[in-house]
Amino acid sequence: MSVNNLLENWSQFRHFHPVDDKPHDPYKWAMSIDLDACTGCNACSVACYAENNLPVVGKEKYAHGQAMHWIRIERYWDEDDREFPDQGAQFLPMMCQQCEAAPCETVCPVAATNHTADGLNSQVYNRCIGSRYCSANCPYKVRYFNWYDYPSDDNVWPAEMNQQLNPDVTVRGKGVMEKCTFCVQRLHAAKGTARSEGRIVRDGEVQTACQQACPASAISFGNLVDPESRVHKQWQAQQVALDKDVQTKDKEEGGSELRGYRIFEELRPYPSVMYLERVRESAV
Amino acid sequence: MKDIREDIAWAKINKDVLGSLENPRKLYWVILFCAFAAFGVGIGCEVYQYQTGLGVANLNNPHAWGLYISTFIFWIGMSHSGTLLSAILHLMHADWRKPIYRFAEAMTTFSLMTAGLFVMVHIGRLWQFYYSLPYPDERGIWPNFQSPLLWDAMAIFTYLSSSILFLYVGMIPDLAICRDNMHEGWRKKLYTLLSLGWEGTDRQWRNFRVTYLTIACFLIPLAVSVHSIVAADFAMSQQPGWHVTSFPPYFVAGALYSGCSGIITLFIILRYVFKFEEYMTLSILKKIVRLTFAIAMVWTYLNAVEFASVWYSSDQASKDILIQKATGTYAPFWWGMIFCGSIVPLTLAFKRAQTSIPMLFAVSLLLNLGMWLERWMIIAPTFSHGYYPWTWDHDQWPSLVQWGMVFGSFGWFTMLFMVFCKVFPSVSMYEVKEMVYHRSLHLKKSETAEQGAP
Amino acid sequence: MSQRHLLALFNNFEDAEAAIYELRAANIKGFNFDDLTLKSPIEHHEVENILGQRSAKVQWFTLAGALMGGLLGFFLISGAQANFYAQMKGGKPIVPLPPNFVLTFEMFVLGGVFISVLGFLICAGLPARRSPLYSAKVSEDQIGILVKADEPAMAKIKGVFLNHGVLEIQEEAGK
Amino acid sequence: MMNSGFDRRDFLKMLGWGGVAVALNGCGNTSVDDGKETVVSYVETNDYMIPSISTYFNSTCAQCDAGCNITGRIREGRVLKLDGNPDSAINRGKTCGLGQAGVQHHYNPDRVREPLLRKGGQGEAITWEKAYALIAEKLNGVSGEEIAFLTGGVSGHLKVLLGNYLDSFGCKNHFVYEAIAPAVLRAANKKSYGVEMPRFNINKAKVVLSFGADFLGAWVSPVHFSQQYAQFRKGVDGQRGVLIQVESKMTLTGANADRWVVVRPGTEGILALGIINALGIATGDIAAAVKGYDKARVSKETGVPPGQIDKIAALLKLRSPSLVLAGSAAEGYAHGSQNAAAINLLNQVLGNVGKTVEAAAVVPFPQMAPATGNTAALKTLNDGLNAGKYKVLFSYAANPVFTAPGAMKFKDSMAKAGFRVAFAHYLDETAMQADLVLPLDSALEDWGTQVPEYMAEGAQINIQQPLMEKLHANTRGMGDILLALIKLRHTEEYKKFDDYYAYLRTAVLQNKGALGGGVADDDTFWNETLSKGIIKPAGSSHVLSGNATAAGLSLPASAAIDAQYPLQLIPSVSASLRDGRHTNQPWLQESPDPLTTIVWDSWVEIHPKKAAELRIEEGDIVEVTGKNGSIKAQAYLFPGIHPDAISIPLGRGHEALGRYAKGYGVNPFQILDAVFDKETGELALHETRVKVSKTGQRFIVVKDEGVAGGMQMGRKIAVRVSSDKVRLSEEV
Repeated sequence: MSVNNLLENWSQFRHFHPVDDKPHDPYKWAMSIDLDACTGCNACSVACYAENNLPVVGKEKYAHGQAMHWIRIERYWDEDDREFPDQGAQFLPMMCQQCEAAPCETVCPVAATNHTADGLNSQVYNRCIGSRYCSANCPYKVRYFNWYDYPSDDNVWPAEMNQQLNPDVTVRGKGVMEKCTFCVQRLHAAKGTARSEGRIVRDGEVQTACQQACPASAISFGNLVDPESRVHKQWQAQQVALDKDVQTKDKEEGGSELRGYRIFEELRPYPSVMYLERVRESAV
Repeated sequence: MKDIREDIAWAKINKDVLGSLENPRKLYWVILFCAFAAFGVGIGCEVYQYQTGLGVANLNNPHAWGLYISTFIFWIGMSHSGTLLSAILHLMHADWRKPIYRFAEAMTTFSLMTAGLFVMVHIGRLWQFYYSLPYPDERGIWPNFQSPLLWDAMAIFTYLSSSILFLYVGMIPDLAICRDNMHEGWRKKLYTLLSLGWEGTDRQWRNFRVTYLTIACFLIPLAVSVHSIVAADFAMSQQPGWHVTSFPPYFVAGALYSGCSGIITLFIILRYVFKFEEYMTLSILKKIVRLTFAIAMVWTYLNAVEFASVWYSSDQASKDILIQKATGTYAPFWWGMIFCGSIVPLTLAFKRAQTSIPMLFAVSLLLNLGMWLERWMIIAPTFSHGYYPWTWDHDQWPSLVQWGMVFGSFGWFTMLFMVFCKVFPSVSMYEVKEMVYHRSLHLKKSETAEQGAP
Repeated sequence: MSQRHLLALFNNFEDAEAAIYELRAANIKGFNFDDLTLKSPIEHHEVENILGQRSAKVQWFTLAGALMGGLLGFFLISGAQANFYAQMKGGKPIVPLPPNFVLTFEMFVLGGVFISVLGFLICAGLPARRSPLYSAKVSEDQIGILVKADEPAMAKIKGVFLNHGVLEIQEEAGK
Repeated sequence: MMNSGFDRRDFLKMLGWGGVAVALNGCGNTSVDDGKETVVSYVETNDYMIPSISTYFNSTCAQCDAGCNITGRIREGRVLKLDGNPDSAINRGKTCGLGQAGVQHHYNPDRVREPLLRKGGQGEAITWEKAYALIAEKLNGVSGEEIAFLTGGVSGHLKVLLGNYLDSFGCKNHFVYEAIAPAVLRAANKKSYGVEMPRFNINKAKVVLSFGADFLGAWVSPVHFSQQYAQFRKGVDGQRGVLIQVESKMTLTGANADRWVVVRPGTEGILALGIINALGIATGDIAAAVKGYDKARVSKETGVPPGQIDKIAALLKLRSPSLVLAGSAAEGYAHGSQNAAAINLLNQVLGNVGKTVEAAAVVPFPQMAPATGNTAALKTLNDGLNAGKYKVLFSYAANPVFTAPGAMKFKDSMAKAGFRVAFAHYLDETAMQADLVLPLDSALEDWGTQVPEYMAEGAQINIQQPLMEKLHANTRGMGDILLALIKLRHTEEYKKFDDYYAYLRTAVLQNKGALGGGVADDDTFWNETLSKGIIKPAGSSHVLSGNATAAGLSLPASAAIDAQYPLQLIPSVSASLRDGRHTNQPWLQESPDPLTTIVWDSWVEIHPKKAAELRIEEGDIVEVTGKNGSIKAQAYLFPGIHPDAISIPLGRGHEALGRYAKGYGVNPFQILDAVFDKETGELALHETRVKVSKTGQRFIVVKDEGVAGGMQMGRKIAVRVSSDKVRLSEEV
């Protein structure tokens, strides 16, 4: 932290992500979720519990809003006063949007949540002191706090049940903030393999747990800067760009044929999850 | 009505104030005992929460902060009037500050200490709190200087240490008086140590004056910065209801407001408990009351500005929160805040109210209740009614653990304050002497003028 | 030639000032006017007119402290941000200026206040040993004039004091 | 080996390969559980176990009967996660939440660990030898007629072995009971198409008209259908499929429909006939049969506006092929078979048979075909028990004390059997009534084969193999227990099978040719089979009969409202809890119900209009009273339900089973009336009428949705677009 270093590399330290240039190389993990395919079955959520050692908090704590589901399925109704929801409901899987300009990162007093070189919003459990400022600042409310010491709670992982815990993922103690990581343990493993073979991770080589489970394959996940990846193609086809707060779709008068959008784009967190609008038949 | 009688003998001032260190009224001990008991409750709650986890406070995912941060802001606000007013009035040569500034500054110090406690009890891993301190360590990791929480910590540290220095420097001559008049014992040793050998020489006085003035100059912008930084905790975020440009001045006004009403409350208590009727006169009280009234109106104005700017903006989310505050679950508290903060102070416009001790006591408590509610109404509705409707939650009621700690904090503050007033002179003796001296000179002058002009 | 101390206590500032004025004018041999110290229970600004320009230098400490604090603050913070473990924040540069200025300001104030107090202690000579002659009355309601002078000048000085209604004169025991 | 008194044909029969030419071969052993109980350091581990490196083994999900193929992730000898096997035609690498929770079944802390013998009110741990001896003793002198064996759906070699065991004392009383099986549908399909379970090609249909078939939730093979659904939504040639769901209580599938049509409970068949009428393309006796079902009448009876019927008919006419599905909601009435038949008729009229309804492949070994469960079997068993016919009752993979309708009083009937044996994973309600409880291995510790009832593509036999060592020393696989029991009767024939594994291996290997093994040697073939986890034999397939007839079709007019019990109770089946056997898996308890987002508790769904009429608000504890008792649960105002119906989910309300299940919610099975379908004798699940009254208590409903209750408040969170505004074919 010498002053020399500071002054010599001043321009580097004053560099803005992701607006100044192509944000990440060779990886920028991103997702796209087709709401027309999503059936709201909750398989992704259970798979996430299985993969990421999420505690089951029990009825009482759930009642207090202390659930720990990193990915939750939201069910929305139409907001007109029809007697019956005759166009069905709308489901939306909501998890950490891994924002490029995450509102949570800047406010953490101890820098426990940072932006990684892969474009993830990382949460460093060891570093977290539990001020919950990140959660206060998250527009999506997808950060989950360990209100209790779940590992030592009697019925969370009693004997035998604890053998299911994924050794690749930490079990978080009390007072620590946690959230969806895009299954970073899987990404690391895949990157390691790819590096040892002198290449980058191929599309489809790594899946998140939710994506893997999703019976309707509504979730695609991959490397946004890899032109071969499905996610890249989807974002491209939908003309959604990472560092924009208004997309082509919204600019066009009278609507467009594109379905891609990101939630709360106007707040400029630049989320890495693109949703594809749900389609409803116009003929009935 | 005079601020102070001009003919009080200097020796009597010494005697009266030193007397407060030894024989207060019995009420003192009652207050101290109650404060200690309340503090005990707070300690119990904290131990339980530390052992079990923050869940026992009944906080949850959207509603992450609760009463801890509300009360934190309340105490920070409480701290504002003491030092800030003392500094401003000092610069303006308003000598009526002299009998009351000492306890006001003590109030600042102790409410800052109380506020600090809330930062501690609020964090999830208290045992790791040192991660937020900026020191070079073997981990090679620094805290995040971008975080308003860190600014907060830094500002509070600066403010607390500066306030303590201001209080201490201003107290040195009085400590020398105590040293000179105390019988042998721990008190004498303490005063001897703290008075640093002060003798009141011209050299000491000269440097004292410059130093005191300098610190006062620093403290004014500092105090403003402290509460605007606390406001930045909210205004720097994107959350609806917090992302408000007028928050910093609004917070500062709110802080001065609650601080002033806190001064009124403590003024009344001290005056009675330590028999300071001679020094803490109703005339001075009236001045503070008028000041409080003015600040109340500033606060009301800023409040109205905030509502108006939200209402006429196109920010639907913020508007929703405002509607929610006025009509939703929190409506009784929100209207309670409006009532206590904007309606109750109107009574202070009446002359009779300005000198009625029981009335002022009740009003000052109501004002502070209003200001506490204000802080809660800043925190809670935004959490329960933020951007994301799916997570809206209005049924989050703070648990007894939270209330216990809020209660305990009042005990802690009162305990520290009462102990301070018993150990250190809570009325500045040398400055009251100055006040009496200058006023008697002035009186003399005008008398001579009258006589000289036939 | 040995010097001795002498403390005279007065009832009010007028008397004390008059005594000082006369001492200054008298120009007594063996007594340097700078060796005169006024002790008072309150700060008495007007006395400086008589004592002459004895200046206070605390403000220079203040200036140095504030500047040092500010600079130290800025470079500590920016340097820490730019250290080996840079903590990248999405949408923000690694060394963001606005938040750093906030902390710089706090450090500016902190440095200013702390060094001022340090300056005060140095300039006022505190903490100090008790001077040879001290009366608790000075901290109550009397004005003291402490002089240091050669033995022969003592009588003259005493005379001046007595002229101006001194209440009490304390002398250092002879050596 | 053939000289010990039984001939080759018997042997083949014993192994379940009867009817197919087979060759026999030797044995090998690759069992995880190879009998060595030495401490092995990780410095020198087994081949398949490298510290910190995961290995993957294929097996079959046993959480429901769909037969999804799974891959277990194993590290340091522990199974950590289950995922779909990508080579499976059924689930293609996907899993549902229920399947994910399979590990929690395995690691469940409430599993039974020792054989338990009832002693007063308590269970006393005994040894297996003693348990077997006790069974032998109790069976001694009991005729085959006096033994009843109750199971859930069984297939594969376990079914064969069970059959052989029952044969050994001439017992014909194998009752296959599933509380929520699509048994009426099977019968109706058999009549309409000639097969019980044809293949439904949702992905090939342009319009799917589903009468209460929750194919995305809990119906038949949901993971498979979900994938088909996703393809269907993308469209065959860019034309996105349209889903219309007709039901009285919105299911998950209904929530995903383009048009959700609410009908008066039980009138699905009438609507189907009304649509046929509106289509106007039927001829012959069908035309005659639907003649009376004009729009006005149908609309009056079903409550569906005439315009809606026209629109549906127009769409079906316009877009072909389509697919019409009859689901459990249409079946659950006394005239359920008629409903299903009328709905199937629509498929015939639209010419979907052979296009979107196809014959499924059939495993060429009928002995292994699944014995599918139904509720009629339970009635027979219950009647028999009440008549005192059975001295010994075995129960496996069924929990009738919990799932039998309250009117049946099965618990009391069960007490009439002299000796009751339960093979159980948990001490569920039925096991609590048993005299002897035998602890079973979990599905992740056990060997087995399974034949799914619903064949996705070609025929397949699923392999179930242990993914890790047994967790508890004293549990046994069901196959091993049956083998041990059968050895007590036919020692000679079975003595060469040390365990069920040996039996299974022998059985598979001797039929290598038919199973696609070709000329590979035994070990190679066996290892390959295990590593794939799926055997794909060359299957035959039935031919669908296309006889479209409306003969015998008669639908009752919708019942008049009963003044005393004005509401129809619709017990709903959730995708994760089903009939309640998995309720002790905490992930499932905490996985919110997709529609109400409620967790850990039961609720009563009431339409807001009805609720306003009854002055009920969300969270009110209401008492639901029927002819056979009452239950109390929290009310949840739910717009997706017919105002004359209420719905309570099945699966919760356990009095036993385990820490995560006991005491959470209520069990609507308890208040079901014993009304049966007239044709099949199946329990009519939806035929219970109830009244609802407030108790005055109110709780805060434990659910995931906030107070905004599914409103987006104009925040543009879950966005919807009309299908004419998008070009799906141009998307990636």
